[in-house]
Amino acid sequence: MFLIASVTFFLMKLMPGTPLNNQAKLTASQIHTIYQQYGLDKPLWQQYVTYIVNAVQGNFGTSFQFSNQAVSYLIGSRIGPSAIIGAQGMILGVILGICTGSLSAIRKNTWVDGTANIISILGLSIPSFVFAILLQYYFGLKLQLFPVAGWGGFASTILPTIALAASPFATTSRFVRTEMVDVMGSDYIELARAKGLSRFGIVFHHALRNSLIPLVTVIGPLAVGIMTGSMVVENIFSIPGIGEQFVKSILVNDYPTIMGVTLLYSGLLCLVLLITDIVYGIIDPRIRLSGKGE
Amino acid sequence: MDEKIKLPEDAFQPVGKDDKLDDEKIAAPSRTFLQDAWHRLKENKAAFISMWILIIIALFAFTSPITAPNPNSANPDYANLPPKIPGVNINGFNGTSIQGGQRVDQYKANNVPESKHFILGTDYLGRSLGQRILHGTMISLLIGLFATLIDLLIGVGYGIISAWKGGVVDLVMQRIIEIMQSIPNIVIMVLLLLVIKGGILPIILAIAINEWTTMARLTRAQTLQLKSQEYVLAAQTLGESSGKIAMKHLLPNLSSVIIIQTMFTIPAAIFFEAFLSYIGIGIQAPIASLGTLINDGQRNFQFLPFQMWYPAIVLAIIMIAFNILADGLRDAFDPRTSRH
Amino acid sequence: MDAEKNILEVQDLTINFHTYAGTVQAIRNVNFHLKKGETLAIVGESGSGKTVTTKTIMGLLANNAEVAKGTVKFHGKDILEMSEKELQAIRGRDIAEIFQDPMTSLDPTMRIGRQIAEPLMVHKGFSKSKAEKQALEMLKLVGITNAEERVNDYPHQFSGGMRQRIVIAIALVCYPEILIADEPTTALDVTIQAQILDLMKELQEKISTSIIFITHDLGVVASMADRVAVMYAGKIVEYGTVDEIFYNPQHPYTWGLLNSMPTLDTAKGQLEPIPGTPPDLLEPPVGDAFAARNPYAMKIDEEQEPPFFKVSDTHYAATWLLHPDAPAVEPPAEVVRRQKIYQERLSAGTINQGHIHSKGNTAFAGADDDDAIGE
Amino acid sequence: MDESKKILEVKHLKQYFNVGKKDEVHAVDDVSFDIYEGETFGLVGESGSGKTTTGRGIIRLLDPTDGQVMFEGRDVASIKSKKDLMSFRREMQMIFQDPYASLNPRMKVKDIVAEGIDIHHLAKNDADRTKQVEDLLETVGLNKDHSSRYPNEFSGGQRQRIGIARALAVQPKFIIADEPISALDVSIQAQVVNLMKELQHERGLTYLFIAHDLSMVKYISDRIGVMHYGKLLEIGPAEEVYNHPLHKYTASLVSAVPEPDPEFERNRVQVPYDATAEFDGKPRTMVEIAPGHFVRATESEIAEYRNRAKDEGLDLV
Amino acid sequence: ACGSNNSAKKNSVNFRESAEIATMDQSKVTDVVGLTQLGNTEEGLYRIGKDNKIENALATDTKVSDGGKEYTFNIRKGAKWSNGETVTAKDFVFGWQRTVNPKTASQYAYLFSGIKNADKIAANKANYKTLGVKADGDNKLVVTLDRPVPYFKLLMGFPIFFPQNEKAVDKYGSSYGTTSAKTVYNGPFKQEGWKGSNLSWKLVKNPDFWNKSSVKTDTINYQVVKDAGTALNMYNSKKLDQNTLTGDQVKQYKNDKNFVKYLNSSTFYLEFNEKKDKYFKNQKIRQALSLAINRDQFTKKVLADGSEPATGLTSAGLAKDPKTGTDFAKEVNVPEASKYDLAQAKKLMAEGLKEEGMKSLNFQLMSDDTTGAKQSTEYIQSAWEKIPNVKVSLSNIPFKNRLANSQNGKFDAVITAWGADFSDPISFLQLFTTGNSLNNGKWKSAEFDQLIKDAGDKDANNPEKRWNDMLKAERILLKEQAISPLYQQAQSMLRNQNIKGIVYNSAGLNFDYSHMTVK
Ligand SMILES: Nc1ncnc2c1ncn2[C@@H]1O[C@H](COP(=O)(O)OP(=O)(O)OP(=O)(O)O)[C@@H](O)[C@H]1O
Ligand SMILES: Nc1ncnc2c1ncn2[C@@H]1O[C@H](COP(=O)(O)OP(=O)(O)OP(=O)(O)O)[C@@H](O)[C@H]1O
Ligand SMILES: [Mg+2]
Ligand SMILES: [Mg+2]
Repeated sequence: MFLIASVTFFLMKLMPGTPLNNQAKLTASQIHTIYQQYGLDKPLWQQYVTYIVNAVQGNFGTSFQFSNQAVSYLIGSRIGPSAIIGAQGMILGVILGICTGSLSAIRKNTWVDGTANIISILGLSIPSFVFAILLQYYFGLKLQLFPVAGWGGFASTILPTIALAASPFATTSRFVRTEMVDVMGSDYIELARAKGLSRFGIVFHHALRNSLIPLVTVIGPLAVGIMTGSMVVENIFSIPGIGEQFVKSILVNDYPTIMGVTLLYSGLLCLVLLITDIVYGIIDPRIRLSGKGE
Repeated sequence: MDEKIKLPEDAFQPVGKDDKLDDEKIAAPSRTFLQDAWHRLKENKAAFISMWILIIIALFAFTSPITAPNPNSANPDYANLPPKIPGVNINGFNGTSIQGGQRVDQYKANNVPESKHFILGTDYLGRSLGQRILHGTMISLLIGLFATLIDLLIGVGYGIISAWKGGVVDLVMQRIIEIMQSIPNIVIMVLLLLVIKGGILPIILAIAINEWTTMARLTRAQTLQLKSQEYVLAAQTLGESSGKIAMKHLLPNLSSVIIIQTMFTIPAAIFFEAFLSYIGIGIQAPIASLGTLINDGQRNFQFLPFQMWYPAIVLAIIMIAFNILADGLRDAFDPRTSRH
Repeated sequence: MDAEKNILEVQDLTINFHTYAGTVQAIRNVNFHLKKGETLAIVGESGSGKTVTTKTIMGLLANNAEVAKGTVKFHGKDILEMSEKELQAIRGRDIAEIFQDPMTSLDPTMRIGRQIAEPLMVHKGFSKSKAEKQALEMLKLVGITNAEERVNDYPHQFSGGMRQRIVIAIALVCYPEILIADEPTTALDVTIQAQILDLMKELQEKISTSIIFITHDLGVVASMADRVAVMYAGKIVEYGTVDEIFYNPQHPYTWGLLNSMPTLDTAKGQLEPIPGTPPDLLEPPVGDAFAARNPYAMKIDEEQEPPFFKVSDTHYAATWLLHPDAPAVEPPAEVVRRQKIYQERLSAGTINQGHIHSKGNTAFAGADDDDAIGE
Repeated sequence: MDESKKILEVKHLKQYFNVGKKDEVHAVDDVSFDIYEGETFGLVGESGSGKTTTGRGIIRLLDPTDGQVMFEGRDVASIKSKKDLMSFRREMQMIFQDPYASLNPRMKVKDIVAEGIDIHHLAKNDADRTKQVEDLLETVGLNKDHSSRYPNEFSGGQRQRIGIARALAVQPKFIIADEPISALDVSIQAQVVNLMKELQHERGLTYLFIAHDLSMVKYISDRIGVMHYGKLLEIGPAEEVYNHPLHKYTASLVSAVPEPDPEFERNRVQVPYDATAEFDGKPRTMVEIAPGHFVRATESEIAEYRNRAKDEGLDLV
Repeated sequence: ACGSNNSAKKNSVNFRESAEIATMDQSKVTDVVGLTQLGNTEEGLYRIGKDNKIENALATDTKVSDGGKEYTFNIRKGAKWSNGETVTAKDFVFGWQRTVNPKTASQYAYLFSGIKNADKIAANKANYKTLGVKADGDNKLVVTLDRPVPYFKLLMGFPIFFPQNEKAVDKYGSSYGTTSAKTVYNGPFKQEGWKGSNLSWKLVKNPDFWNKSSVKTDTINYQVVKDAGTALNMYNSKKLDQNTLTGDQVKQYKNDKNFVKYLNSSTFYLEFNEKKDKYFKNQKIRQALSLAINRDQFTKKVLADGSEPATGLTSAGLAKDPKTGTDFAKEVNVPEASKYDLAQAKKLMAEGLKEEGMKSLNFQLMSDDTTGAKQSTEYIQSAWEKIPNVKVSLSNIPFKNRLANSQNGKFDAVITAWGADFSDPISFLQLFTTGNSLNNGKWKSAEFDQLIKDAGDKDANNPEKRWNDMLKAERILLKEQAISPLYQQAQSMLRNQNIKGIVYNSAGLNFDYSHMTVK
């Protein structure tokens, strides 16, 4: 995290741009006072130290774009909607992905498999903004099934959730399929068949569990996918979320916010990876017990 | 229970040992691993068709400087014309579109000469969308190819070194990768592109930086496996140097992993470029890429849907084809699937 | 044949696999039977079709397999004609299997108690607790120490030998009539192997199950089998009681096998390998498949497949050498040594077997073998 | 045997993995033995007992944690210069266990066999190289038609012979064969074993033959070492170790070997072995009980072993 | 909140913004959204009515004396803040002092320049309390200027000059104006539901507003929609009553009955970097480049968002001749500065290149990375490359980077824009005086400098003379092609026809909803 903070800090400093919106019309001393306000007049290393020290205390400075608005407050007020559609998208995508993935593995080389495959490849092949726009246009405007955009109420989360779910769905489905095909060919499935278990019993008691455990490892990449997707989806559906904020900050060079969000994303990702590790240890007995045994 | 069949007189003559025990002969024609894989790929119809689709698309794209020489020649008088294919009178291909609730022949409305037509319509500057898509496909493919190439150079080298050296070197190199991966790459890319804004090269670099860790990890995992393979040990006991081992033993055996990963990386890079275009930090105008074309198109999707649909369809086809081909290659290279 | 009832009869079994490369004729006209309580060992080199045979009995053939011909009758009912439901009811209850690799044949994510209990829950409708209680008993039976504590452990917490015991427990928990053991000890160390073999023998007595024991280790065969079938290139080439096969082998392939192994008292000197490699089952050779590697091959071996010639009531071998017109050959020294033992034992009466046919009146094999010639 | 020269001396070889971590493994722990020129030394032991690790330590595929390996009187670890290392690499070679993993699937047989020739520049020109390769193939019973084929077209036994040809290409004196036959079918094993014996005869090779198949080891070896849990427990002439084992572990091992003889099997009794004594932490060294027959023992155990040797009818030292 | 119950109340409307509110603090505000919000929720001395008409708001009458250097305003009695306090003259003094206080770091403090001591305070040479503004009792405000400021009254309609409630500002400290709840209002509307960075909020009629009877709208719901396509979809599904359009959208809707267009007082023009690239000092080259651009085609076909070709620097409709009432932009009348004549362009370029001893011209055109800017650069590139031997590359970068590069002279040619803060041509013209930090091209003309200077002091109180000075100055600028005017930006929107009475001003506060009616 510290490294990330440092890297982003110096990257930011490489870029031109200031908190000033109409720099053009100001005198040098006015600019100077404004710089002072943001602590931009001090030498770089001092700014850096201050930043890191503050960041550790959860203070990421003040936004350039929103005057007097603490970046941490901004993030805090934006995180809710992102979390909601992110979580919904993730859950929807993963669950659907698991279903189609295992279905196509069980029905390997049949039309079910083929269809599921094509759908999941499509999920990987259509840029999320195209997908979101199509959803909005057809389901929001033409069919009037859901709100076109905006935030408020469950109905308004449906289209963004679907749009976000596409990528985790595709990834999960393909991952689960591969895993499941692998597992279905393994010796212990053969043994389960030899025990006289039904197809259903084999899939539920043996195959599913074993192919889902490794799924934990792709949660990190999925989370990244959700973050990336949210930038696009929130923008298109006008959702007051972090991703939307991030894109805006990029376009107006609001460095404190960019840095804050970057750190947030990195932190979240680290957290996800950490949790992944822990969860993996919990659900995979091989790791759980060997860890304890030592 | 007598013999039912008369056996010939000499049936029980022993056969000479020498002429019959020449058993070490191999009848089957000699086939290399790659030939085998190629054979299996051919059996996989979807992958094979995908491959041809890609080849055809690439052919079209890379000949576009000749076949479509003017992707950037603007003629604002012909802006936003819908597709028109002469002789075809189907809405959507006859140069008409709905404007203000009525179907209008845009070619007439804009005084376009009778002889002039744009098969895929025009964009906001009156540039031929068809030419721009060809050109954009070329740029997108180039971005994909070069990003992947850089990615290959860094990733494969890094992976091999990390796995081969092992120990502390490996540990440090792995930590670096882990750190790289715990930063959301998209953020890094965006930051990078903000700093080195502009042309194709920064985008290629940014994408390569984004992707190389995957390649490095795959290569490392595979190299670790190969490293303990007995033929590598054999080379070591024969006194082969590390460099030669890498070239002679590791690389050829890594090739399938690398090829497969490449097939995934190229579309990923193309895809990423599209995403960057959407965020607004994509490639510089007037150069077109599929991403910028789609992005330009999506703005007017409500009334000029063709401007998004066509490049989006091309992109989707490329993506799908690459993915299916990659899947096919994975199966083809995997000896486990050599039998059904 | 025998008065004892055959619980399993395999007749004319022919199985092909369809692959990219062509059709693999993995099993060609295989016949054998299994009696209650006995152990039938099938030996043969890698790829000779041992596993495919057992898979057929379990109804677990790969989906590119085609049963071209034949029946597998379990208590008179053809397994090959059964529906998947019927098969499921038999598998694990009446016919159970132990696999080769104990390291991979247990579900890594399920407690072993549950894995052992599963067949009981499926076939006997036991409740989970009841089934697991019985599973614990089984675990004790196969010699896992501290069974009470260990039933809730996961497979990776056990060593290879222990795992194989667990696999055996799973196979035996429903007291199956037939136990198929496909190279159950190949992956184990000799000391562990010896333990497992002893365990199996012990359990067989307790549960009185019939065993089909697959291996390519003649030593293990000698230790386990009542009867032995020798397979080569998808065919059974010789079968008989264990003593008949080890002390009075007739088929040159069996000779070769016995000859190529050092025994405790093999003097230093040359081992006699079987030259060459097994034939490609994509295009099995005409005539005797072993002919190309057979130093005793005759012209006819390259033209016609040998039928089964009866050696005794229990002993048949498919080699033209047993044809009355065939010239007498001198088997390898090791085999001669064994045959000598055979003669001694025979006269001492320590070997029991059916009536011996002297070479002169060897007839073509009995009724079930009448397809043997002229194909 | 005493008169012949020691070609290899292994002294207190130790090979630990993951040192300092919680999963530290003492794969080889204080192993000492000598190998004489022209003999075959068999190393047996159960899976994981450290046989492979010992072999790889000797040939410098691993850097030993401790101990010495002397090859022809030189400490292998002290070889520094490239030239010396190259000549060492020529003199000691290895044959591997897995006939499928030991040949690079992307190389033609001729290039595999010629690998050593290329590295050590043993061929004057291409024609010479081709000739050498063809000779080698012939030596191992393959023909020159095979040289332009890829390994996947060969059977296990053929592949193993290609591996042997590769090792022979640099004309080594000493070959470590790490379970060269255990992956092969019984009927094929003898092909390889015979070939190895022949080669030893013709070329005066010395073998370190690693295996877990006791009967084959006994058959091929002059002397046998028995390993267990990383330690060498017993060394002695093959016959003697096999027929008159002194260490309880050896006895147990021998008693477990199945024989292709039903009568024998019916009467076989397996001797159980309790390994706890190995972990009592008492210092043990190799003690010569009968001539050339060593057992790893504490001072107090020596007497016991002597008694047993006497019971078995061995001469005591 | 927004859009969900648009039909419940008849007189509520749903509006779109394309960006968030950055702040509601008058001293800090810089963004258009914030300014519009403040303009409709706060009340100052004047409201600027239609056509820049100055209407009294909190000022009931105004006296100007001392040659235009002293203004005395009588403040309306009974106006209230939303926290219950009365609005007094002191609130103006407090607010103004707060804005010029360097500690506040207001980015609009420069607008105070001209008020006594404002420049000194900005330069940290005087205490902010010395600003020339005084409250004479609760209802009289006296402002002293350093020099006459002809457009001073216009400035008073700008939210920066509105009063501020000291109590509220003290209470919330630095978080004043960061949410709806932390802001006090004295204007036609009160804001609700803005939490600092969220995308929807609303304005509701202020019951305490002194002139509340004139306010006819109960609620204005706001929704930030950044994506233009989404916004259009929302408008079409009746979730919005008004929506600003992009160029491409304008093409589709320009005949729609709901289509409305406003010309902004901002001009887009090209600057040539005469300092970095010597060849741009050559007037012929500059002219050639200007002549090659077909502004008509450019605005109608490329931008097509309703923007008009610019004929000069000062935007049309900004200011009228005090005598004749003619628009400044029209009166300037230098047609050759914005003419399209490719043949002439080629000729001039050839001559220019010859004079410079160059074979070809190869430079980069820089602009923003917005859609419009990209389309502009692409168009201009293709137009210029029609001149032989001219090769142009493009650089589209974010606004702030572009600004920084412009000011640091890191460009060849740049498309830039200027929007007037108040309705006076000087707002544009002063940019191009020598040494002005915004004179990025470093064009120099002593005569021009002198004219601008005269307009500021000598002729400040003589509107006609001043007017002529400015006219002359702009003519010089255009004749020398110091810049090449491109277009005047328009804002086109779709607006529900039943909404009437919105007051639009091209400079300063754009939209005033206080008189808006909804049918
Ligand atoms: N699913 C399959 N598809 C194609 N061929 C198969 C399949 N399963 C088995 N075979 C082929 O059938 C033949 C018999 O195989 P099988 O596994 O029965 O041999 P095995 O005697 O068990 O050998 P091993 O001792 O190695 O286990 C082999 O040639 C094998 O390649
Ligand atoms: N690189 C390594 N890192 C950690 N542990 C190792 C490594 N190599 C070997 N070991 C461990 O060292 C021990 C001895 O291994 P080794 O391979 O030498 O046994 P082996 O006697 O050759 O067994 P096998 O008969 O299975 O080949 C084993 O417990 C093994 O797990
Ligand atoms: Mg098998
Ligand atoms: Mg080993």
